[in-house]
Amino acid sequence: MASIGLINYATFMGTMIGIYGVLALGLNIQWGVTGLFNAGIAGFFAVGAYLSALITASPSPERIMGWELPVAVGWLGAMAGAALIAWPIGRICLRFRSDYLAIATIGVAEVIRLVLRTEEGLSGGARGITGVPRPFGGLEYSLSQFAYFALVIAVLLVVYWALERQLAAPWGRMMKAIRDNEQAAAAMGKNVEKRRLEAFVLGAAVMGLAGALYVHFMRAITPEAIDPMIATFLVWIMLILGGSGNNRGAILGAIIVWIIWSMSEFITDQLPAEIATQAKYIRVFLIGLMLQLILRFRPEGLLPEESGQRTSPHLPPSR
Amino acid sequence: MKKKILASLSALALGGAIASAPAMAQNVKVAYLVAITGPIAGMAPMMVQSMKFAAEQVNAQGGIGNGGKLDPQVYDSGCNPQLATDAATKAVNVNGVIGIVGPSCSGPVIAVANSVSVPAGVLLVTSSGTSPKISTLDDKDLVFRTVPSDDYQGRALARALKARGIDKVAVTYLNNDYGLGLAEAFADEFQKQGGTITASRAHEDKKASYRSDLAELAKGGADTLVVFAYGNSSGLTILRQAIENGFFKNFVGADGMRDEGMVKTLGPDNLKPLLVSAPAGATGAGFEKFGKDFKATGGDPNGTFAATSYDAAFLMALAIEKAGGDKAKLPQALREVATAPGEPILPGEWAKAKKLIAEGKDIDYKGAAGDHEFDAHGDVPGSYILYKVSSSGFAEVERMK
Amino acid sequence: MSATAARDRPQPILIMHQVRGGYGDADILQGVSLTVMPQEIVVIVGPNGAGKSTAMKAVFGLVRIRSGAIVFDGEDITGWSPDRIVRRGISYVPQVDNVFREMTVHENLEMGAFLAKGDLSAAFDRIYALFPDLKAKRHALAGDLSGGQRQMVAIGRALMLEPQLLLLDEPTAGLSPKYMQQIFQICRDVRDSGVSILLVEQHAKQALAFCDRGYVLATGANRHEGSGRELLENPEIAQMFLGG
Amino acid sequence: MMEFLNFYVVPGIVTGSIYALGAIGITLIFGILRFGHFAHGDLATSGAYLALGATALLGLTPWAALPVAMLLTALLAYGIHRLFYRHLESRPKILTVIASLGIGMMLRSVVQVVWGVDPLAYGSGIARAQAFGPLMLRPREIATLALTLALVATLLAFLRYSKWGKAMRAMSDNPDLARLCGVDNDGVTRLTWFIVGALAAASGFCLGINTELTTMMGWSAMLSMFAAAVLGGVGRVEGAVVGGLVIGLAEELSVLVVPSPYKSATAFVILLAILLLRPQGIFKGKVL
Repeated sequence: MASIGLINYATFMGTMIGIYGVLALGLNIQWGVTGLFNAGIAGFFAVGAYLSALITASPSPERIMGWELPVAVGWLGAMAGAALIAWPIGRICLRFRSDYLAIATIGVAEVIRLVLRTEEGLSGGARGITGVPRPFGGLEYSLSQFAYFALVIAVLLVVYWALERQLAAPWGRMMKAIRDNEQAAAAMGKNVEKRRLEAFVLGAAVMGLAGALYVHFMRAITPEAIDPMIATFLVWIMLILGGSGNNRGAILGAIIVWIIWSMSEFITDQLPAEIATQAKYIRVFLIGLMLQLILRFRPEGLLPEESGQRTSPHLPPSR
Repeated sequence: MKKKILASLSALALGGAIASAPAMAQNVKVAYLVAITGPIAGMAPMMVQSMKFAAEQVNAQGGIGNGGKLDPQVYDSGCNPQLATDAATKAVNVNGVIGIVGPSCSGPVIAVANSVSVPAGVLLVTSSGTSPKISTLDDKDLVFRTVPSDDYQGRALARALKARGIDKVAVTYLNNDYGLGLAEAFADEFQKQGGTITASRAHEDKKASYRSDLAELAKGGADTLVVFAYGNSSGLTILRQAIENGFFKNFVGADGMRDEGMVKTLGPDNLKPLLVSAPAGATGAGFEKFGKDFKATGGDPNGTFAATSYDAAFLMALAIEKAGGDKAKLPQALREVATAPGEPILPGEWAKAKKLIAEGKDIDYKGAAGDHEFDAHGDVPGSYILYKVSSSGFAEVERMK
Repeated sequence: MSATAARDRPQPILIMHQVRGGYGDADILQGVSLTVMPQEIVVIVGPNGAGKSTAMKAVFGLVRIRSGAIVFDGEDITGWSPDRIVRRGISYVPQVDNVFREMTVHENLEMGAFLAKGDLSAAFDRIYALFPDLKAKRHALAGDLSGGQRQMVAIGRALMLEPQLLLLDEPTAGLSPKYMQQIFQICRDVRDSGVSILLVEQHAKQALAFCDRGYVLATGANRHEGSGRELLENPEIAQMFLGG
Repeated sequence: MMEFLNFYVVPGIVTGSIYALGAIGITLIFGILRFGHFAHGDLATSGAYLALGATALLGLTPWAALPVAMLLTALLAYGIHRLFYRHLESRPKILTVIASLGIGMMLRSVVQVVWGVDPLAYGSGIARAQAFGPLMLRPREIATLALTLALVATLLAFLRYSKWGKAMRAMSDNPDLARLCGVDNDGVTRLTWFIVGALAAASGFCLGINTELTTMMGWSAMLSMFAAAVLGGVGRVEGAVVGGLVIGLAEELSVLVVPSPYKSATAFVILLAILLLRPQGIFKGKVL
């Protein structure tokens, strides 16, 4: 049934876009609003996914936890866990320019991946965790997919609404002031480092939530899901394309990039077999090239930040 | 592809009018999900080639049903669950495949089964997902594999070594589901048989040096090192550094180490002390026939997972034929064509199988990688051959029990 | 005009005429005019935020100039890039970060002559003669020197290309009175070797006492000018900076 | 004791000198151009594969192919700068950092398309160690160490004694003042990319000849190289060398205390510790 099939596919794609949209919103707090370069999104995503899985899945003799608690508890746990990891990293690295944060977050993601792969008693090791419950998972396939899609979109909207409120509040205005002119903000007596740490931790919590949304959608998680390309780089492209500093831009970026990423396979499938294998790599190349072109020709993204305070697009604090 | 999307869209507009056409009069789509990119990308080309080879044989010998063709669609599962589920969703929902061969790697198999194929009622046969966890999935009998669980091979290898009088070994394994699964099963069985494991250490791949790892492993005094890794990755580096530095006298590996490229790189003479196990056809006839045919088309029948991938693709085709293209009947059909009793069918004997199925006779596929007598979990018991390195690649030493 | 202007000289080496400009959209300079004669030390003083340093940077092409003109040695250099101005014969010593801290004294001087071709030994001899202290420390890292010595390195670096005009931005900032007098003495020596000097000073009293001529800026525009002594004796200026 | 030397210290030093060659490039870019170059690992990968290409196409021995690869990679690095980074120069540096992450991905996928993803090697067979007293060394290890030593010595001499080397140091030390002295910014940038590209190729080549060539080799080594650069002090060539050796040794020795899979985490832990305790690094580098 082609029509139902297409709807199913659209539902799947919509769910993935929703999850990536939440990731992009999390990155937007860190980079778009505060100018913090987090290159280890995958790590916070993974912490959220694993924690939510451990909280909600049934117990297993091979690993810890498995508390069979409600999914909502898992989500809260995911956010708290990711925030807890982000805090010390932020404490150490936010004193420096963002390059250091970038390399440190790459490292964090790598260490998290190593721990999750190695510590069987904690995370199921290389075999991961299966049997993670999904809200509405008992329904018939299409219906269950659609119900979860609706749930993810609802979460996305709640996160969006909460962040918009936060940005409109004095906190958000202060963050932008710090990003655009740190010296001036510091001179005004604001505790710059503390505010930036708050933004970093908040962003990480949102990324953890995205991980939780993901794990309940897949009903399982293995360390392979923590791939820098899929879980970090794609998110960066989404935010930069959509328009960093703008929450709606982040979501738009998630929609466009995931559709391009997913649809491009339909095109590479049509290539002759000899070059079809290569085409998968060309796809990655083109994504990288897309980033270069956006940075050069439309650095403000498709939906630029609205506030007129900024003198130039993307002006993170410079030291 | 545009056309396909357009067609689907028009079908949507027409309220699914096209979809009601009889299934067997036309081509049957199956998805081949292979990790073309990602960590095991090196094995992918031979896996794809062997799967496509199976499809070509089917189509050359009468195709599916009444003049239909098998239409395989290759997707990249990237050894990554996000990519694999995305690909599987596209395959099932957009391209309308009725069965999935693959995906590669156990993580993606579990993810695809959980979130796509089982909920959608699509048969999945993986040729390279070896994690014991796949056995216990709540899969409504929709998940099968032509590659034995790591559990079997690890145990068989342990028994074989013990039988050869090796009592003391050190083990190093790649820190993923493949290496871990093998190492655990091996250790359990080896110790049950009374052997001693002096040291067992996991390692990450892609490191420049494993010499300190090797030194640690060697401290226990074993002169045999068991390496559960891939011969085109860390396994190669570890063997090279072990031989160069004179660690251990003998080396043992599993199917991941049966890598022709590794032999070429290190030189067959240097690898004399290496023994590897690999799944084998129970009679050997299946593998021989597949090997001869596949080589003739430029394939490497010894390529990692080449034989299991061929079998998975061929079995999928047999099941579709048997089920008359009915998605719901596929799992039952797969069990019927794969398991005894029945007229034996060897790899490539599509025309014969098709005729027998049409006559309503029971068939029993004896594949390139084994007999594929599926158990209740959809697993196959492994039968294995122990190989040594010869100047022309790998030579059989003995069958393992 | 002042007494020094009575000397028989054909024309000023530097003329800054009604310059307006700044860094961003706001103009800090609201019409600054000044002249420097050959072999003359001219000092710019004024309260904080008066645009003293900005006026000097405008000469060196580091400020966006909206209107007005800068003429050096008979040539209009308005809007030139700093490296072109260096080649033309003006050297500039910034107030802070004015040495290469990780390089030796000798290497600092070498960098000053980066644009020069050919043998530099004569230039080194000249500078080391002017700053005997530096010769002893020639292989020390500039970052390890005292503040006064560092200032000497900076001035020495600026003199390597034998400029006609030297721009000094608060050379005595943060120095002890002893070093301050030493720097002023160096300025006189430099002037006597044939180089004109334009400097910005925070220590107005001491600077006006030693300079040939001075300008007082306030809110980005000229307020007073005259010989050092004239300005020192002006009660309004005394009120402005010195007494209060 | 000898076991400790041969199997922990020697490999640590060899790996460390490979990291050092990479870290020098990172530290130069960090110091002179003032951004973290996240395509550096993949630049090294490209260099390693270009050397492989030179052995195949020109029939050279691997060591003869190295200069060719260094030259090509130098041109490649400069080309990347011209095509991509240069346009971002007037923008906040962090944009160039993001761009470099994408460039790394692009380089990797080009290597994957051209050479495939199977591991490759410069030659076949194995090289057994020769005994130097109790010390066991392989020829390629001696060559790696000698090459590192030669390249570092040449670079240090260049930076110390040549006019353009001094200009590079001046740019790294105080870019505004360097411009006031009339140092040609573009010239120094160009020169930096040439040197960095050549060193990256040497690093990738040494990694390849001591193990195998894989398309992910550079990316995997990059964290260690960055840690080495920060440890030594950003902008400090000699610091990068010491940092590289420390990280290499620490990784090898880490298996004595933690399970082997955490070997890769060693560099990260050192990086965090140095940022926490002494962000300017051993040799008092810059802190950006």
